[in-house]
Amino acid sequence: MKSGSNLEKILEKGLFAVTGELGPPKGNDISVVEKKAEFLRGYVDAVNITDNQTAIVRMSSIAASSLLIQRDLEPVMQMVTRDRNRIAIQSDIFGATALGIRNMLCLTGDHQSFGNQIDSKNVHDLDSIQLIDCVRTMRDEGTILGGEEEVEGQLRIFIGAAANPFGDPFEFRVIRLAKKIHAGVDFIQTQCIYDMNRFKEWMQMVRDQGLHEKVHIMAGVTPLKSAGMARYMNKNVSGITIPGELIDRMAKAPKPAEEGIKICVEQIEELKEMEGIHGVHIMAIEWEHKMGQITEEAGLLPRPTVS
Amino acid sequence: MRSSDVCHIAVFVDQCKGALSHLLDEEMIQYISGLPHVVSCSQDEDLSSSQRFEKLTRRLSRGRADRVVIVGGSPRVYEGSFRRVGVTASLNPYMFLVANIREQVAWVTPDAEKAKDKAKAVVAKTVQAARSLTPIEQEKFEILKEAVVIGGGVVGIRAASALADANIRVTLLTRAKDIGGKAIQLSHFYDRPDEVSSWFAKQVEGVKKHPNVKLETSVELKGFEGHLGNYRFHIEDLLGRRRVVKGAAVVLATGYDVVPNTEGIFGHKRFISPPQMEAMLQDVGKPLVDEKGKPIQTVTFILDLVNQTIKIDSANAVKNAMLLRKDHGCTVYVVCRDVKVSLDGMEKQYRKTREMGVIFIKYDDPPKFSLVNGQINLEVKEVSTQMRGEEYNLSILSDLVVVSEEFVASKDNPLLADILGIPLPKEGYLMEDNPQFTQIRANRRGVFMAGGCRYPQPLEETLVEAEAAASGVTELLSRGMYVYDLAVAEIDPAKCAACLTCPRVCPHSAIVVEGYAEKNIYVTGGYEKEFKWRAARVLPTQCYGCGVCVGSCPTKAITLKHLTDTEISLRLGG
Amino acid sequence: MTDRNVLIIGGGIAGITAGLELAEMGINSTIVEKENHIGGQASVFSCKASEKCNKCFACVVDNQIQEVSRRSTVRVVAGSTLKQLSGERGRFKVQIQSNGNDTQLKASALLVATGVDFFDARRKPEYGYGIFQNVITAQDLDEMLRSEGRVYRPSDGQVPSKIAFFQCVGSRDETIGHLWCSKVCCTYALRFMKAIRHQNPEIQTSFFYIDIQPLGRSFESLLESCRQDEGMHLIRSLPSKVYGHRTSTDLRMRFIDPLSGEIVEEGFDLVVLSIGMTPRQDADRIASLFQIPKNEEGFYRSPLEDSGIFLSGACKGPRDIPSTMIDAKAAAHRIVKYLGGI
Amino acid sequence: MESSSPRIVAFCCDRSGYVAADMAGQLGMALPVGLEIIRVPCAGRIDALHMLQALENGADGVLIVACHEENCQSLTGNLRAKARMGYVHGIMEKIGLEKERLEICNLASNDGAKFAETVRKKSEDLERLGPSPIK
Amino acid sequence: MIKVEQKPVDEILDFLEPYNKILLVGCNACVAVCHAGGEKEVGILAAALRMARKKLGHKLEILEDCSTRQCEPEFVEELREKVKSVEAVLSIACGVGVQTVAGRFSDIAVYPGVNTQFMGETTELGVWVERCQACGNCVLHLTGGICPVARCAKQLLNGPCGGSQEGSCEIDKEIPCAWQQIHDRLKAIGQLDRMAQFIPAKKWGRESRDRGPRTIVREDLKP
Repeated sequence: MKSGSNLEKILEKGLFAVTGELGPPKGNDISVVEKKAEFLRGYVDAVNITDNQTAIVRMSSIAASSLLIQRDLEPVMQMVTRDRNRIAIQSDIFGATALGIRNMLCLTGDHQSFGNQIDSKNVHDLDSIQLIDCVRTMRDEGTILGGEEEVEGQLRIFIGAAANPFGDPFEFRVIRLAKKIHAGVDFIQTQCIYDMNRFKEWMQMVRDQGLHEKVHIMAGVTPLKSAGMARYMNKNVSGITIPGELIDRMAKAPKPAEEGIKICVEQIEELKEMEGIHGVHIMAIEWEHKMGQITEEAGLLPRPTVS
Repeated sequence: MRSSDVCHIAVFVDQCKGALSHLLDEEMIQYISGLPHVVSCSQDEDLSSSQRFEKLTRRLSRGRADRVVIVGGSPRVYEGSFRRVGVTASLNPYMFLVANIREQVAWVTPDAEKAKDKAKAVVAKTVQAARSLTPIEQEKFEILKEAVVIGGGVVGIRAASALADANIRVTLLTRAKDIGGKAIQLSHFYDRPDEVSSWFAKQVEGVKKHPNVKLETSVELKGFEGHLGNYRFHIEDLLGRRRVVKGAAVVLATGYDVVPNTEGIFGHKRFISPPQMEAMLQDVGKPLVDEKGKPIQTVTFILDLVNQTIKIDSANAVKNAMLLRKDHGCTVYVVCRDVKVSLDGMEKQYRKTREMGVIFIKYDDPPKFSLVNGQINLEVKEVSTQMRGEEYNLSILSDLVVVSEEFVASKDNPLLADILGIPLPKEGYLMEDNPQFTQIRANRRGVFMAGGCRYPQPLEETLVEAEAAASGVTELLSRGMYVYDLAVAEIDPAKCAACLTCPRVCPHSAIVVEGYAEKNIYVTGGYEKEFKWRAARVLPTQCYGCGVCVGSCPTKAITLKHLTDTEISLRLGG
Repeated sequence: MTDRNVLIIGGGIAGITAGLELAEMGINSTIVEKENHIGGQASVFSCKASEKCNKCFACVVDNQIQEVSRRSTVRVVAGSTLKQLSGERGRFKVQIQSNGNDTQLKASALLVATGVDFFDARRKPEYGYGIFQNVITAQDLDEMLRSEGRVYRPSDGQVPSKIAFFQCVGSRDETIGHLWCSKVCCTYALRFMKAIRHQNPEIQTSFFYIDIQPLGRSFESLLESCRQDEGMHLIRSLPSKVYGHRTSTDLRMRFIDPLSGEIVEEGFDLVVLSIGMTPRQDADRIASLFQIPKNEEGFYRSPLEDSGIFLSGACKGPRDIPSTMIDAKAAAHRIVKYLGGI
Repeated sequence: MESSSPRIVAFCCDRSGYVAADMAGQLGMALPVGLEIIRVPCAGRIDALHMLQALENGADGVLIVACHEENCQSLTGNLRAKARMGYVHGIMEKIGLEKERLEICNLASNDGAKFAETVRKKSEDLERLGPSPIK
Repeated sequence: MIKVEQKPVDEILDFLEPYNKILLVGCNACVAVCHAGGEKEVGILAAALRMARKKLGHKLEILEDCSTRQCEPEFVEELREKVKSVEAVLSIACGVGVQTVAGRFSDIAVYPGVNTQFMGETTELGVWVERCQACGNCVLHLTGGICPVARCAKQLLNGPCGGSQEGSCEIDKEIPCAWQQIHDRLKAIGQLDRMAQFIPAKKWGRESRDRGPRTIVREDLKP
């Protein structure tokens, strides 16, 4: 066991894993975390804690993660390279693991120009792949970056990263996944999937290279709330493309919200059957209270307990 | 401003046949004579007559004046004469300015008092500005008595023979194996009985035989350098061997491209192109039959699907419709948006064709085509007003439909324009349609163009253009010597930062950046030359003296000799 | 070779251009003009630019006229008429009469550039030219724009609200036996519409035509921009008659609406007749003087080149300014060839 | 020089504006007294610097009279003048000078009437605007 | 080379407020080439400033000059006489020039008239684009001659982030994705395999500006 985290155990046992997502408050109001946490309890194996997502200032993912641990929920701490140089990154990882955080997701992070601190200076001392390499070295070689200093203690962490099959250039997307695997990633959560055809195409390439056997790939999904949201995401959220027919389907539907969930459930059904997919990552942004319904209808419940 | 240290201004006052008498009274003369640097102030009734003008200037040669200010009418009146007599009067022809108090004061200022004050102001400013004047020298060089024509089509051939007939040696460059071009495809003229082929054969013969013409077939133009009067064309043959051809000037006659319309149904064998039609009509005796040997009875010409604003298709359709009717008794329809009759004698042709039973149908919405057992069915809504507006939906079955090829700018124009340094507007034809260049001249001195490379036109109009272009070349060469004033832009290499702004903005491709300090100022483009230091340089022969480069230069390295920044500031009262 | 002197008959744009061209080639020329100033028909044209130049070339004419005045090798004999031609080819003697007294000019070649007349709109009384003040010809409009810089109703000097342009007035017209197209009028009128609408977008314009005749490289974009403009109505139909009261500004006309086929009536407060070009009324006299052949329409056909007599410009048939200039340059070149080249 | 009407410096292209000005004169059209014409071979000769100099030397308004677009002997000389004017407008804004004081107009050589009309209008506008604060 | 942009005139006016006589000095090198600091711009800015101050009724006298290269002490030294006669210096050379002047004349205030932007290429007349950030450790050999440090908004070294869409960067459709360009370029020159290579964390601190002002010493050239 690299980390002994619940998520790792489930994936290693070959069970179909489910993760959710929780965005920390734009302040220090713990109740927000608690509330969202309760919506997720029992429906997921671990919860991603976003790190100042879309460059909007929020409670740090380390703090929020440890709050979750206090409430017996397992966090996946996200970390972006945008805001920290390699000193901060490594010290935060020491701290996080000391607080019992066992999963982390290594990201580059959205550009600050999307957020509410557009005049900030981004760091990008490392990029996400270098970050993976860095964490792996700390965990497996027991040294920090540069390789001189010994790490005091034992780092136990399950290393994740994102993959976006919908970015360009398309043929590079699999190469990039390979680079991440080579750098030492344990599990992958993909960008949320709407264009199922392109995703299948991508998975085919992944399987052709046998990458699906080297890493646990969890497919990302996000239920649409309305045609408007669909259009907005299609236009404004980087790296997301939503096929016209989906948008139409949302537009035509009498109850868009219900339709959105229906679509999401169908997607999960399809993904469960796909070779090389070991789980789903459900990002019900500001819709945490629907997690029960979604996982229920998708036949993902009850969540197994592993030891 | 050294020129102002020694500055003796002679003022000529032109009463303009009395037009200015109310302004130019004694008091005004006094005022003028009193202005700084004014050494003499002579009057005359009418300086627009060059004789009187010369008389006046001749007196100058005795005086100590080194520059002249004329107080009178528009400078355009005097410049001509002064440029001529200036020299004889041992005065540099550019050491003179005009205070235009006729057009700019007398005739436009009703209030007499104000008029006077203004006149004084204008004269004072001009006299002050005169201090900045500097002599401008003349230069001349020999113009080669040979020219180059690029393009072996009918236009190039006509241009070449026109030049040759005027005793100019011509090199005719074509990338084709032989000269001829599109015109070979034509069978008849629309307005003349004689056949094109025989006429054209004569033309080709003529140019091939002509002692003054040198043919260069199967060659590509690879490079272009030099200047008006002595251009060098780097050409390359099929084996990649490079040669240099010289010419004082060049006529571009590279033509246009045609794109056959074979989209969808137009690909069907019963749709043919105008050239194919021409071919069928080449030999008059031969009966018209389709591939199965069945006689062709109904022929339809469909026009204006493309080339809506080009007259060629229309003319050819009318011409061929007539032949089909006359020689083959076919039923002929001409379906078009507008009947284009704006060619000499075309209206008559058009009416004749109609009287012979050719049916013209006009549409606003393009017709629909379909295959009906082997024939082409065309459905169209007739708009011509004789129809009294009842909406007729005609449908016509034809054995043959002649569908026009689209005329487009040659795909090689971008390269050509790049090599020659002439602009290429978006529609892709050479040069912009700018009245200042009267259609046949390029922005670059000594470069002319004619025919399809400019715009596709009917043969006869194109041929006239060829001759006009030839005339442009002949003009230049007839001088033998090219004499010109250095009233141009001049770049101070010491100040030049070689930022490449001026060669980029120069509208006349008259600026090059190269190894400077090269004595022979007529060699351009940094070809085969030892490198000294890089600075931009103006080729005086190419320069129009427009001053665009001066206005763009970030280091103030460029001076416009005939309108310096100093003069402008003085005029601005700085 | 200063003895090479060309006599140019007609000081219009064709004659001027040829004269200047010859001057450039070191050949002296004398322009004989019957009016008191050179420039001819085109000298009264106005600039028809809108947001950009519409390539009417009127400005070029003005520049050419200016240029002549600067040249010593282009002599102008204005206000004079041709009397007779004598001498043999290569050594022509031409009798001309200027303000009463006769003079004789020698010439080694002759260039006939007598141009055209504009059709007299009174010959189409149904359009009411000369009857209604607000029915004018395109040339009237040109002079209006040139001298006043704006368009107005002759009747009251007010800005018109609706202008109608009638095409083919005196062209393509069997009833008066004018079986030719004057080539330029369509473009000419469309340019007017562009210029007027640019200066005064409230003015509505209608363009009544048989076929739209293209002219030159920029025509495509011109026509396109006209079709885009809601204030320009291109109507494939010619009104039969103009009704109205001499005094009232309102002119009514009937025409067939090509879309509906209905006969409709519409009112305008300014009608511009695009009058065509016709052979000069003295065309025959000149022709017989120089033995110049004519074509069916009555325009000149080029004599054999070795006759020493050359033609240029619209006397050969209607032409616009640029093609006239091109033609003149070409003619100049033929003359040079005839005179033994350079 | 002291004059009641606003001082207008008009840079006139020798191929259009200047000829048009002559023509206005020949047509005997009244022009504002404050008009000063500077003849330039092409509008493209006029530098941002000259525009500012004119204003600095107390012109109430500056007018660039260029050829119509697509009718410039220097192909884009008129457009360059226009672009430079835009650049100067930016500066004028920063130093609190009304943009209206610097304008370009496109004329043909035979636009005498239009030339007169244009400068008259310009003069009226400037009177409304009042004298230049830089004087 | 170095590309700069004129500071807003009003900002310049602000810091020149206390002075009645200044020296405005340009540079005939990079800044002239990008039309922001050459002799022409000196004249334009001077005129603008004079007018603005005249308008405020608080005249400003301006001496104008333009160095051959303002980053060379010898050339800057040529300004000494003029500097003596003014209260402040306004330099429209790049940041380097401003500092050279300031360093040379310790007892007078020197102000920048331009914002120094970047090292870039003239893609067309009047358009300049950043190409190099002088990171001190060139990776162009790995990236097909296109620099991800200067041209990627996140300075990524291991390929495009998920935001790369149809060749554009996630932050702006107008900005091309540097990594898409690198990808296409490597493909074109048959080195696409480089995209799979892992580029380890860059030594910013040891080789880039983070070490403070970098110095290059060529012993063989020293006096």
